[in-house]
Amino acid sequence: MQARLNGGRLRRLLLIVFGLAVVLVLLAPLTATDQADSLGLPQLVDRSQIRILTTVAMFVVMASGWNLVGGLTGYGSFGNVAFFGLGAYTCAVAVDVHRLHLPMGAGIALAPLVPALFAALVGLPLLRLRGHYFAIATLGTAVAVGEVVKNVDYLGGATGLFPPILHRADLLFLYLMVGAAMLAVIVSGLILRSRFGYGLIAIRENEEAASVIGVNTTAYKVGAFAVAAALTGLAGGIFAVWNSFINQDLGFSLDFNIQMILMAVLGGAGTLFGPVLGVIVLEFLLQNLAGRGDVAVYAQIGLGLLLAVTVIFVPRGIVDFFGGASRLSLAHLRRALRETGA
Amino acid sequence: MQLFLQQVVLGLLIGGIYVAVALGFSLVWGILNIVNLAHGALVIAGAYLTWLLFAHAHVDPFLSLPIVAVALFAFGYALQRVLINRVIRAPLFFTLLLTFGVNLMIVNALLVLFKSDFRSVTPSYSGSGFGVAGVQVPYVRLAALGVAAALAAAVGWLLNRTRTGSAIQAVAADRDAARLVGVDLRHVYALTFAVAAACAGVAGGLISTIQAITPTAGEPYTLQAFVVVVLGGLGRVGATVVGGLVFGLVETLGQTMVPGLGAGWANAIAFALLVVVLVVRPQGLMGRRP
Amino acid sequence: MAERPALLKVRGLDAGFGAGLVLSGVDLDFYPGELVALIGANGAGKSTLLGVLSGLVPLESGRVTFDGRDLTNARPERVVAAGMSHVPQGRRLFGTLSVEKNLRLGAYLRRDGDVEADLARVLDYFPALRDLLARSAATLSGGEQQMVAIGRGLMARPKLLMIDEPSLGLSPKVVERVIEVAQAINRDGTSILLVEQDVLLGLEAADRGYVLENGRVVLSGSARELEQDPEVRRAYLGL
Amino acid sequence: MTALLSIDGVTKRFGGVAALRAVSFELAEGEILGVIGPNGAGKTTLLNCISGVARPDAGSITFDGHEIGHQRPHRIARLGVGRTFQIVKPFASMTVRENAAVGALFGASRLPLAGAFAAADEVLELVGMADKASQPVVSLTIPDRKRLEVARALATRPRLLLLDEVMAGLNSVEVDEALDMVRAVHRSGVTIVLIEHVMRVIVGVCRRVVVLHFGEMLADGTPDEVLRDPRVIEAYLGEKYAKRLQEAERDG
Repeated sequence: MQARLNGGRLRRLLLIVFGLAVVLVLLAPLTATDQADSLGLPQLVDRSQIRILTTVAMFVVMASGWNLVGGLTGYGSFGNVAFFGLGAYTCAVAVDVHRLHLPMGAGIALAPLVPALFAALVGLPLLRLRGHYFAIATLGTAVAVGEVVKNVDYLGGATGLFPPILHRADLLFLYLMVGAAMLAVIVSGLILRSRFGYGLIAIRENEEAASVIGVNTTAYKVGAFAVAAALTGLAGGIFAVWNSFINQDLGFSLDFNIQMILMAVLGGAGTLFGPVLGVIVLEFLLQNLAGRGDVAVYAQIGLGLLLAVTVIFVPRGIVDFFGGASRLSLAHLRRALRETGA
Repeated sequence: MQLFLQQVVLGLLIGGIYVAVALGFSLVWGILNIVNLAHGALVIAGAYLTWLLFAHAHVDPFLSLPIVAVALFAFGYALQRVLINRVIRAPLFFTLLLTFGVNLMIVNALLVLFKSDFRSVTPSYSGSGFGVAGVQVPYVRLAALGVAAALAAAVGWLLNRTRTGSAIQAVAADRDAARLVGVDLRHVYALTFAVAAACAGVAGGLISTIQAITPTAGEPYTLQAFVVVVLGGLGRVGATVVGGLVFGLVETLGQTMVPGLGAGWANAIAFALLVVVLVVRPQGLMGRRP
Repeated sequence: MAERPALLKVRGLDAGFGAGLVLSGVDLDFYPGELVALIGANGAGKSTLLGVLSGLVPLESGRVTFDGRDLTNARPERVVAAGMSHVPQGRRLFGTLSVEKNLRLGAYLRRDGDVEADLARVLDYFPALRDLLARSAATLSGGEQQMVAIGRGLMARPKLLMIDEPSLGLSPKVVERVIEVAQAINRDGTSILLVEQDVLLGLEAADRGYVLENGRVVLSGSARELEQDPEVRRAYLGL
Repeated sequence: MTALLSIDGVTKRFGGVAALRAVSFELAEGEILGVIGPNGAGKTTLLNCISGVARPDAGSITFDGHEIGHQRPHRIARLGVGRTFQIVKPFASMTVRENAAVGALFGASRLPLAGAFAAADEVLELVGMADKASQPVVSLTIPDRKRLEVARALATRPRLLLLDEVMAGLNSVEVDEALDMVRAVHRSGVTIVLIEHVMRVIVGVCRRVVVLHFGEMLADGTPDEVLRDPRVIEAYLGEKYAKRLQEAERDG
């Protein structure tokens, strides 16, 4: 029991420190406002750091969304970027002057609906598949949706869509994205502690056992898929107006697709704060790796290496690593290695 | 009618390429139960090796195929032993993440070595072909189909006619029972992955003769290999051959015969086909229930 | 019994999975030419013991020496090469391969010429397999599969053949036939370690026996002694 | 009195092999029925058909007046059918208490979260696992995992509980404890179908026994009748074994 207690107190300590850090980081950008200037407060954060923070918040939404399907329900989807793209295009079409010409708020509100509907529709056949078949079918769906979008003129065809540009709105988009991130974490937290959450975890642990105790596995899986789609679509919607440009490569990028998965897994799939931690660690690594000039190629090789290291050494994620003192020991590491080798 | 016949021929010829690409992919998935997301990268690595031998050493692409095969065999054996073997017993999802990581490393290593501008292998005969009843048949593509058929026959012979092949099939049927008759699992896994990498290399060599290549050109080939294997059904070489040819036909005819679908729809067709096959007949045209 | 050198010696064997030790402090001696029965309830650790001996399952502590060689935690390939062959529970044939290929795979490690002679010998033991050689193993009945599994084990020309619960899922008549052949194989010089949950069956076929309960050897002795032992009769024969 | 469960001509084939051939019997509320037969006799297939995990190819199954032959497992569970698996399927990442609570969240009980954990403690008490409530499933021994499987099924408030070989892998002491548990569950008002392949276990607790042999019903009667039935003796027990069981039955 001793290890568990330490682990418990260690965990709470970490969470408090983590929470404080997040609050501080979120308040710092306020120093960049005119009001702060008039109060003589020093500007702590510059434009590029705000941009990085907004990206971090965006990935928290996507990683938490993926976590509902991949982490909680155990269905490792390889195509959630489709929801991001659909959300982005929905919002872009909604606010486009030549199309629906709706205010930005309406665009962002619509962004989660189309992907959620699409997820429910596509989810029924897809979620009957398992393992490799499910992963590749979702990857295929994401690629196919991207291709369809590229070939439809109403959706801007190959050139893409251009939502109206908002000047000096960095802080607006930062706090919009942070709001979405908080929503994602809160929704995940609520689900985790509910009948719906326990049902999803039961499906992950053993779907047949879950069905014979009365879990409607199809409905629960499609539900998780749709919630993940809505959250990811919301991030896409905000991204479209923030970036004021969206096309197939940006909306359906395989980079985003793999990064949201790696962040959730690296942080700790199936946990509440795992994905958030994973986003921060990975974004920190990627920013520094790519920071060295335009050599994005080395960043990609770094990402590839990180994927391999995570899968082999930290399969259950960083959060689990601090779960209990025993986890930190080398013996645990060696056993993990021995188990996965042939 | 002329156009249709021409498209059927072109469909079969490109189908040969898909067979060559899918052979290795099917082996790794069928035997090691790993979907290798780096397969396309291995194919393109083979293509670049062929280009290197052609551009710098003036070796004819079809003659360099054995060299490419040996090189990729060695690389595949080492890659499996060092990395892939670590996740053999891990949950499926982690094998996907690992092979995607390997894919990123290979593609970007190629980018560092060869930059991203297009390369192509154009031997003297690459443009010519012959006409039969009004249908044009380019030599290079016909030769590629021939090599693909030979490759399929070779893999079939290895699996069904050799001692190593029966060991590989034994491992696929029951891993522990295979160990109980004395099969060294690590060696057989690495050997299987090496043969698959060699097939990918040969497929890459063929591809370099019919299209320009860049380091990132591998991605679609991985996904298409998956569709071909699912279409044909996992398990037997014959199933992959059928899957590859049918896929070649559906893709080519889909792009030219169906109104409104142009060249840009290749991937969309592929994945519509995939989702339909997965839901309607998951074990594929020729295979057994997975 | 003259103090002949033991073919297989197991000392202080501990092995287990996540949920605690499945085997603790197991000692076992096996002399050339014997047919020994290893009996005990389902889950007593019988199959785990065979798994440890054949190298599939790692052991926590203890020593295994076979034919004078130390095989503690040896990889399965070395165990088969040393002459100890394991016919697994549930037969576990290579379902997609033909009966003949299954049998020939039994001799996978052998480089000597007379694999054909051994194939003929196996078909003598199991004549029914003669016209099944081309059939794929998955289409065979339980009894036929058990014969192929034992045949596959024999093809390695082992000094010791370990057979794990041949009676599983077979009708009484077929089980009798399989046990008779096992005894014939034993008479022809191959030592056999027979693991059986059907205690009566195991003891009747064996010279000696070990009784395993909750991972411990609780009783051992000649088969006749064990059949009369009140503890065995109460626990396993429900008498 | 209408039967709680009635199986009528149920047949199930896998490829060419008929795992169940026209099996028919009825079960009244409050009974405790033993289903016995060698491995591969179709016991688990029968249980899979009742619980919806498998679909019968012919025949019908009605539970409490509802036709459940072609219903999906979660619907059947909500009607009040609970089951365990021969090879236990715990929710490994949860604790013992959470496993039981998930049962109470779903099935026929469908309690809210708070109520579910209270119900979980109750069933853990009944099966003798209360002291291990906060332990992770990974650290449980085989007998404890079987008890947890029963507890989880019980937590769904079933009217019919299907137990698939809960005694397999237990030594004689553990079997006696498991039999006490089954009796306690039966006393709490649950109709039970107990599947076993060791006759001695059934004789101890069941008042009625069905014998399956290669998918067919060989016999259906009290343990005493079944022990004397020549077809059962020839096909399944063998002369010596039957005589011993009769002796044990008389002095037992």
